[in-house]
Amino acid sequence: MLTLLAIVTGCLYAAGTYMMLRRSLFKLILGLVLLSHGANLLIFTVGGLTRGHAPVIDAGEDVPTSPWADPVPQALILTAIVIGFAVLAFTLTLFHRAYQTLGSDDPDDLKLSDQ
Amino acid sequence: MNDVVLVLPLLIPLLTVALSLLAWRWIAFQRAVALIGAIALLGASVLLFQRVYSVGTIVTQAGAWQAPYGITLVADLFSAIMVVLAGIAGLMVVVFSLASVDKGREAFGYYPLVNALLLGVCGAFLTGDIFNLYVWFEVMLMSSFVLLALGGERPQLQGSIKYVTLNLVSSAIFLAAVGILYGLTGTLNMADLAIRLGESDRPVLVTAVGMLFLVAFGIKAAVFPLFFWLPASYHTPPGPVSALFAGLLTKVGVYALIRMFTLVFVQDNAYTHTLILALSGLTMLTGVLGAVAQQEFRRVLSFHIISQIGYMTMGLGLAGLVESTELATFALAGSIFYIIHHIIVKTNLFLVSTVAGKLCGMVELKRQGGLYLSQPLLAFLFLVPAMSLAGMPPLSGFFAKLSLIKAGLLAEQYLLVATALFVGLLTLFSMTKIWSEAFWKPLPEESPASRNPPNLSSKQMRILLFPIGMMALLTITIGFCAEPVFSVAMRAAEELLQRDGYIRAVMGEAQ
Amino acid sequence: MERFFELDGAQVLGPSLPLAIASIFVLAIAAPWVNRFAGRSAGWLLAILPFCLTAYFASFTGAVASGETFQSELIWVPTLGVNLSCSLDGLSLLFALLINGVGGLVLIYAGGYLEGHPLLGRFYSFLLMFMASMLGLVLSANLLGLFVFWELTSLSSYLLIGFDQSRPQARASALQALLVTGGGGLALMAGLLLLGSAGGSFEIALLQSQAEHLRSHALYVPAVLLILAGAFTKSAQFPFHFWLPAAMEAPTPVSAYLHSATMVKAGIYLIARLSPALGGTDLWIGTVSTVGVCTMLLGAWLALLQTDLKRLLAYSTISSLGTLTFLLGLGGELATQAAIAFLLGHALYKGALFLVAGSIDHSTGTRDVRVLTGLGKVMPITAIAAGLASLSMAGLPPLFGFIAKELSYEVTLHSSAVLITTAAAVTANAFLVAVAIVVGLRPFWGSRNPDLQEAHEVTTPLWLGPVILASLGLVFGVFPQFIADPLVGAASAAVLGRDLSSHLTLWHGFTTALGLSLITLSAGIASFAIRGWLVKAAARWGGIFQWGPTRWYDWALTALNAVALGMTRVLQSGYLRHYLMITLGTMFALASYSLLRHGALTITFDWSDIRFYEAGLAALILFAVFAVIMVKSRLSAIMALGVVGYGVALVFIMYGAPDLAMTQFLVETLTVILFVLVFFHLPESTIVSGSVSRVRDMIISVGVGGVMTFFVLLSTPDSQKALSDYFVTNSKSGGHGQNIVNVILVDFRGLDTMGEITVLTIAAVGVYALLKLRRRSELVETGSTGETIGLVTSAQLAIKEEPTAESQMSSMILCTATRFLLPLLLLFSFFLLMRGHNEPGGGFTGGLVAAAAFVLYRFAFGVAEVNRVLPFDPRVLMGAGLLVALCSGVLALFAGQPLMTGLWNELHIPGVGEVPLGTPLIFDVGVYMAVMGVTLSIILPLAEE
Amino acid sequence: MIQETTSITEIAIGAGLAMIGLALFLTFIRLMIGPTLPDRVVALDLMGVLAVGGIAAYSALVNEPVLMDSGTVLALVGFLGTIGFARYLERRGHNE
Amino acid sequence: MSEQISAGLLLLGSAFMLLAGIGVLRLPDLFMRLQAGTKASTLGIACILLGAAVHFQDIAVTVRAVLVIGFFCMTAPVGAHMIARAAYAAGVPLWEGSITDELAEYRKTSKQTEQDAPMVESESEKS
Amino acid sequence: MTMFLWNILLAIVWGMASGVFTVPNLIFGFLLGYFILRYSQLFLGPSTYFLKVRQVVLFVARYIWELFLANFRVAYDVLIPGAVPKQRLVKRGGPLPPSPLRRNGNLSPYSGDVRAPLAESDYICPGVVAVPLDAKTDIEITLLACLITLTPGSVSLDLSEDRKTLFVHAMYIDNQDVEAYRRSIKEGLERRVLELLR
Ligand code: NA
Ligand code: NA
Repeated sequence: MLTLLAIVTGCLYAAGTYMMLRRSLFKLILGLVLLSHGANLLIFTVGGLTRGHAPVIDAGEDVPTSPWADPVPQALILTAIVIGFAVLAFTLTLFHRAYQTLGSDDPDDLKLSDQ
Repeated sequence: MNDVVLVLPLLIPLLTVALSLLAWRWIAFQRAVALIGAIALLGASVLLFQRVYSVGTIVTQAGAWQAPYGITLVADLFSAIMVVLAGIAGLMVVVFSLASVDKGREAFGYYPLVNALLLGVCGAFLTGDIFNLYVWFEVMLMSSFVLLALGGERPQLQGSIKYVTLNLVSSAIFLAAVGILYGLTGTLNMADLAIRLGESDRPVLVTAVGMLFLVAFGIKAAVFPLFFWLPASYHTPPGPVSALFAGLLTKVGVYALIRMFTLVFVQDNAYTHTLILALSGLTMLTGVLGAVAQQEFRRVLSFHIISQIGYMTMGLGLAGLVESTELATFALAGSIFYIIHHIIVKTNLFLVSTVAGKLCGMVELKRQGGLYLSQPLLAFLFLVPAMSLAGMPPLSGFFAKLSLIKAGLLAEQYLLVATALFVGLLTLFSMTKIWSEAFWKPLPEESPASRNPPNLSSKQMRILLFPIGMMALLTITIGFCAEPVFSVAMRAAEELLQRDGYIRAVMGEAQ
Repeated sequence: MERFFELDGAQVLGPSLPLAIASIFVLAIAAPWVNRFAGRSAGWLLAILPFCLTAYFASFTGAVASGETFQSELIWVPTLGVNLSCSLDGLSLLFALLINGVGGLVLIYAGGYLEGHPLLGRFYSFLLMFMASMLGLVLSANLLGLFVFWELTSLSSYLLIGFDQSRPQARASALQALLVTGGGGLALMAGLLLLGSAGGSFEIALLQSQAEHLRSHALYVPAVLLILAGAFTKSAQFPFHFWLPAAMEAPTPVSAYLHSATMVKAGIYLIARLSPALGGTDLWIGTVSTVGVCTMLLGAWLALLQTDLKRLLAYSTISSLGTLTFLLGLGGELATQAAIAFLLGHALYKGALFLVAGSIDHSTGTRDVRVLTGLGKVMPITAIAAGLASLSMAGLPPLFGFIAKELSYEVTLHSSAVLITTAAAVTANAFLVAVAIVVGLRPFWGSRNPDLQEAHEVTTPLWLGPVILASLGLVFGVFPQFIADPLVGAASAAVLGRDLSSHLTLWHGFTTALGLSLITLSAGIASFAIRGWLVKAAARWGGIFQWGPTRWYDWALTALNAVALGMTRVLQSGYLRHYLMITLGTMFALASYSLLRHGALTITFDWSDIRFYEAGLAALILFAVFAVIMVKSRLSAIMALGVVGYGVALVFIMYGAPDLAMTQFLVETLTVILFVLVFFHLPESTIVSGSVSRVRDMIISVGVGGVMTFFVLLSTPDSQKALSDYFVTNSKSGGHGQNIVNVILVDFRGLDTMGEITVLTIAAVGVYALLKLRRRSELVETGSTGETIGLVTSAQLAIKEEPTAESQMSSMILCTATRFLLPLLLLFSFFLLMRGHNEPGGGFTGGLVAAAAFVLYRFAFGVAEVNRVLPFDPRVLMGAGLLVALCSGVLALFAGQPLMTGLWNELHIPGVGEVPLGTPLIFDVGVYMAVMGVTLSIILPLAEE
Repeated sequence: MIQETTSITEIAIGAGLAMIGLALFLTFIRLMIGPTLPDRVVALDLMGVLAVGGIAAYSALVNEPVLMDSGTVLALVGFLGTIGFARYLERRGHNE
Repeated sequence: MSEQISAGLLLLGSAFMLLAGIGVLRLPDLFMRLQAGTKASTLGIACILLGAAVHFQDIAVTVRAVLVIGFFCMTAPVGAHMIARAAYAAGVPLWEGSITDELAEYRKTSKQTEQDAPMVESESEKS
Repeated sequence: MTMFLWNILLAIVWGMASGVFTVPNLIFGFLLGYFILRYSQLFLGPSTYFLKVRQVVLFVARYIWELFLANFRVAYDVLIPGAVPKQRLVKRGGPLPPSPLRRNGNLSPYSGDVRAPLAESDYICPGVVAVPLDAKTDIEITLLACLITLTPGSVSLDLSEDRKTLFVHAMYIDNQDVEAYRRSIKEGLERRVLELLR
């Protein structure tokens, strides 16, 4: 299963990269989202995979039933997901405003600030 | 061990953020809170520095969970220095903002954002946990995104898009690298990572992960060829925002590079640090050439940031390559000294550029002028940081450059030294370009300021010049007191290179 | 690193020498105020200090002449080897006297010359700053200390050359001087550092004591070349000489002081200072003397061709500097003495002549030698001074210039290449005789040019300096013994590093040198006579000089700008895609090279343990990813993206991460809603990139993805899970919670969460501000107000909302259902919050669900209604949430525990039993509030758009 | 705890998961081919519901009831998404 | 016994789910796809959740399953209604085999009456 | 309503008394309580609760039965090859063929009329039908609309502005008899809903 998820992760990164290189701010954001999915899945996968068992302790016990899934990557990804959401919300709004103000969705039209 | 002084630099800005948000519509309150908070932050950072200076590295285990299990906050001398610098830059920028930021921005969270930025920066300096570092980076980045875009003017939006996109790429790489490190070692504590990576049976992979960190932090630090976001954006937001960015943000990247490549990734120095050295040279050169090509006050300064990042990483690269511990310490101390110098000088130059822009009504150097005659104090206050940046003795920049070049020569990296010297000359060139255009040259007829002179009240002017003057004074002071400052840098470098002290302080008896 | 080196037998002076330097710096700072309060007498007042210092230094002559050296120890930055320690020996003393003596006169002169100039105060300031720096330079006992002052002289020179800043030419010349000397300065720095590392110290005395070691050191050659490069630029040696004539843009007192008497001699000083340590080798002698000869000839020839008084003097100064370099390069007792004597003589006559030139300019308004005639009658005092000085320059007895010239001929006659050096010296000196006639005699001869009606004698400050300097030339010429031992001898001794006694006499008898002097004089007069022809001839051949170093400088600047612009255009192209490509490409290249540089890696693909539904899910995600890339319609892409997100969440569920999946579901849905809200307005993008760029992008993408796949496959965890083992065993006992992920979030790694809600809060502020804070011109579509940079809030302009269309469109069925759902969902969100510590849920999910409830309400009833229903401003709620979270973390501090330590208490609830209550739970409430506030802050304004 | 012996429940759930998976793919095809925006919305909505079912079945398969809660949340926000799209449709029209 | 019941319910539910999927893919117009998608899936989810509840035999799980079923019964029709309404309003065409469109008639007349007279006359009142 | 709460209380009491909080036990307790309460009508006085309970139970049972039936009907149509007209399936993703019933433009000559079905299918015979409402309150209308939608083959499309007519999209207008269909809803579902709620 690791192999499969590794490939899915790679595909997410590849697709994210590809989308970011298109000439559209919209696709750029899609690419960013894919990239962040890729990162999340990567952490999840390299943290080790355990089928089915949540790291939740059953009532009346002190440790979860073995084998439990590693809770650390889960906590990290959870943080990353929420941060990713915040970033995405801002980025979307920014691009939206940029489109309204600059009248273009083409990142190639954004050269003014560099020259 | 439980040191309140260690957490104050986090609590103070966080509290100001929360209070400012609570008083969302009460701007006078936000201004007051921001000012008090900035003063308190500086005070706390000085206390922290004093403490670390006297008792050595201090550590607090957040939540009382013993390292490596909880999140460790740790201040060694390097961190403490950085926090003090953040405090200084923060206070100066807040004071400057009081007289220069428009009502609209103030009404939409300018002050809490500045404080959030400081929070992120301080957090990044103080954390001893790699994922927590990611979180503070995000705090810092998010605040910088918003500060950059706040106001939504055309160039701002254009610059923001590039800034945001490239920094998000950096974050994605950072996050992935953290995940891989966790997979490799099962830990997130940086000291623990240092131990475990040393024992790793997969050194190739460790180095490759190190490369991911190099790229992620290299983007934040604006190292060649990852710096594009910086010149695209830094000149677009209001002056104090640029100043804060210019002073602090890239330096957090440099800080992280230094931390990671002195503490964690030290297994394959011959490879990694040679790479860092090569990138340093290229960074210096491309940055300064970029500056030469610019015709706008803040754009020139922006490219110079890049160029000077090259100097900062140069010391790191040298420190990893030389045999002698003494020389390595010296080189790294050069980097640290350079950072100290740079943060103060660069922040100040951006503040000066803002005042110049306000007085001339334009940002292009061609359409500025006459400030030498009309604003002699400002002219002097420009000259101090500008000459310091160019490495003119006896200002801070001279000693910064001297130490690095000396280290480079001792390490026999002649090509790099030649580059550094050449870049120094070009820095002088572009500083004098600004001086000549904005200050010496008479105000051109077509400049808007010659038609309707700016109406800066003298009170406003005093508030604007106060931080500039303070920082110029600091630049001079660092020059004259280079010995104590440099010896602190030496001690910090020593601590960085002798990892055991840090590791022992963090891990306690658990090790 | 290095310790201050104390020379054996040196007299330790205490801090008096540095204090002397510092006093001038202080005066420099005070000068503008002095000028403001003292008015016309400011120059006189300010000159008091230099004169006092002249006297002070003069008091050392006896002791110094007897071979003593005085030292002041002042440690500055020992770690870097930079010290301000000073030492006073013969060479330093000579320079110190010149600097202070000439400096005082120039200050007085400047008071008259720039009388009434609005920036006179600054001028004094810069001049004094230079004076202090120059004094520091010559007194420094430490090479890096010397360098500090060296650079300061460059800076003050820059400010003074550009003093008349309104003229573009002045600014350009100032820059040129700074770049050339600054560039040299950097070379010098490198050279000094190399020298220091070779010698193990930067203390000059210590270096001198190990000259042998240094000369055989591997770093000797680069060190010498770099140091000489610095010296040559500063002292305007060929091919760096061009900045000096251009520097004549400076006010004349500056030219007199910096660009003839003192600063340009800093390079000479350095060569002299270091020759005991570095001199005597073939490299040294060859380089220094060759460059000196070239400069001497070139300067003299070019001087002859000038028509501007100051440029004439500037080129003649270059020639003299060449002579000095040449003499010092040769080395040896005689040459050194000749050099020192020449240096002194030159400082006196050239300083005087420059000041005279300034007086003439001041008096007549012109410096063109072709029109300046017959001023002797109206400016008698100036004429006398000029006459004396120019005769000294021409090398006529009984002036000091004669003695110096005789000495230099003695040197050439004794040198190894007698013929060449003598011929060169005679030629150069002959031209300089002609120049001396042109500048010092011609303007005062003959009948007055009718155009110069306004000419008048100058005021006291303006003639005092020239007269004193010129007279000194006469006095020293007649009584050379006054200065032979105390100054020239002592200085030469310092340069040679050994004692010697000097015998300067005016009359040596009929020697070969005297013959050469006669030849020189007659040749000089002859060349003055045919000067017109010479100039014409030179004009014919003038093309050569177009290819001179000035051109090189211009080319270098142009090339620099072109390269800089070109490189920047290529790198900083403005194309975000290029930036991304380079950035990601760099990551790919570095990572893959690092992975593969030790040979191929073994990667195991394990397909055995895959369940069918896992494969199906993976396939679904991949299809969706493919769809995101391929579909044309934006909405389809957004939906496919949503499927990817849901698919990832299902992966989380499959491997036991319900919290994660929950959050992912919530976030993904909100993301899709955000996308829909935002792209409501946007048209389809029609740009399709070409196939080449698509293939290129694909290669990069596959590279990036491939590297990441390898990383995942390679970094499968060993069984070392210290962290999670600890969390699992301590979650219930230490964290009082059964949902370990949540305990990690609010307790073990609560600080992460604190940072995270801050990120959320900031993002919400950002979204709100981006949407609500608009430029005035954007809102006032007509743009009638014209150009306004000011920003206004939408509240100020009160955009009219249109609630009518909204409420009409809403479905009654939805509204009714929502009335029931809102309380239900809020209840559910509380449920999630409350149980989060023990079962999936928590502050995040709870907050998100609560926000979702209000979003639903907004969809049903519209913005106005939701604002009415919401009991709080979302921004304030975020702030409150942050504050609650913060306070829950800080409470521990008051209990003497580290930040965010959980404080727990068992709460007795009758009938239920013991309920653990702790600060992490309060923290989670803060998270709940913040997340809810944030989500509402983001979505509600976006939905308003 | 996944039992070693295959029980009737496991077989049923396996078959059920297969059916749900198939349904997901069919729905995904509809999501992609449209042709109108509401078609896609319907498909996406259905995919959410299918996922809830899949989660419930899977949690029964691995005997982990806590997994079902994420299904609950999905059910909830899936509805929100659908309503969001519907509102968007009303304003924008079906032409995307 | 309960094992068989839960297996049966899960199978039945999944079958309905599949049915929904096929329906959404095969049916000729949006409104019909919507029907298949909403209803079969609601029934399917109810069966699956009940099956899971029976499987776990846990009060908390059962209560939640029942609540979620209730929630679905409440939201699914509202959602379907909203999509259908919006789609219709947006002009999504009916299948060409449709035999009547009384809403279109109503809209037309109400638009006319809006202009002419305040009287609203609907198709249903005529009949 | 009070009776309902009593009933629940009794179920909980039963659960506590027996100490087993499993679903079957609680249901058993509820039923037990129901019959006890029903018996206690004798001394507590009559209550509408029991009528309502019967109505609800019958309503739900019948509704679920209809739901199943209708779902199977849809299933047949969807699953049996040929039941769904083929020409539509060919045109995936492409532009829609011109339809006389498309509402844009003035192409509605058939509105209000019944036209012959185009399809070969005997089952699918869709159309939009207006149902006049007796239901008045928000809840009544909403519940009715939801139940209509939940029944396969029909979706509540829209409500007229005067809230007197509900427009329903129906998949099976049997024998192409629109009136019969209208009646079946009015006298079937609406009547039962109103009975339940009033
Ligand atoms: Na992310
Ligand atoms: Na977290």
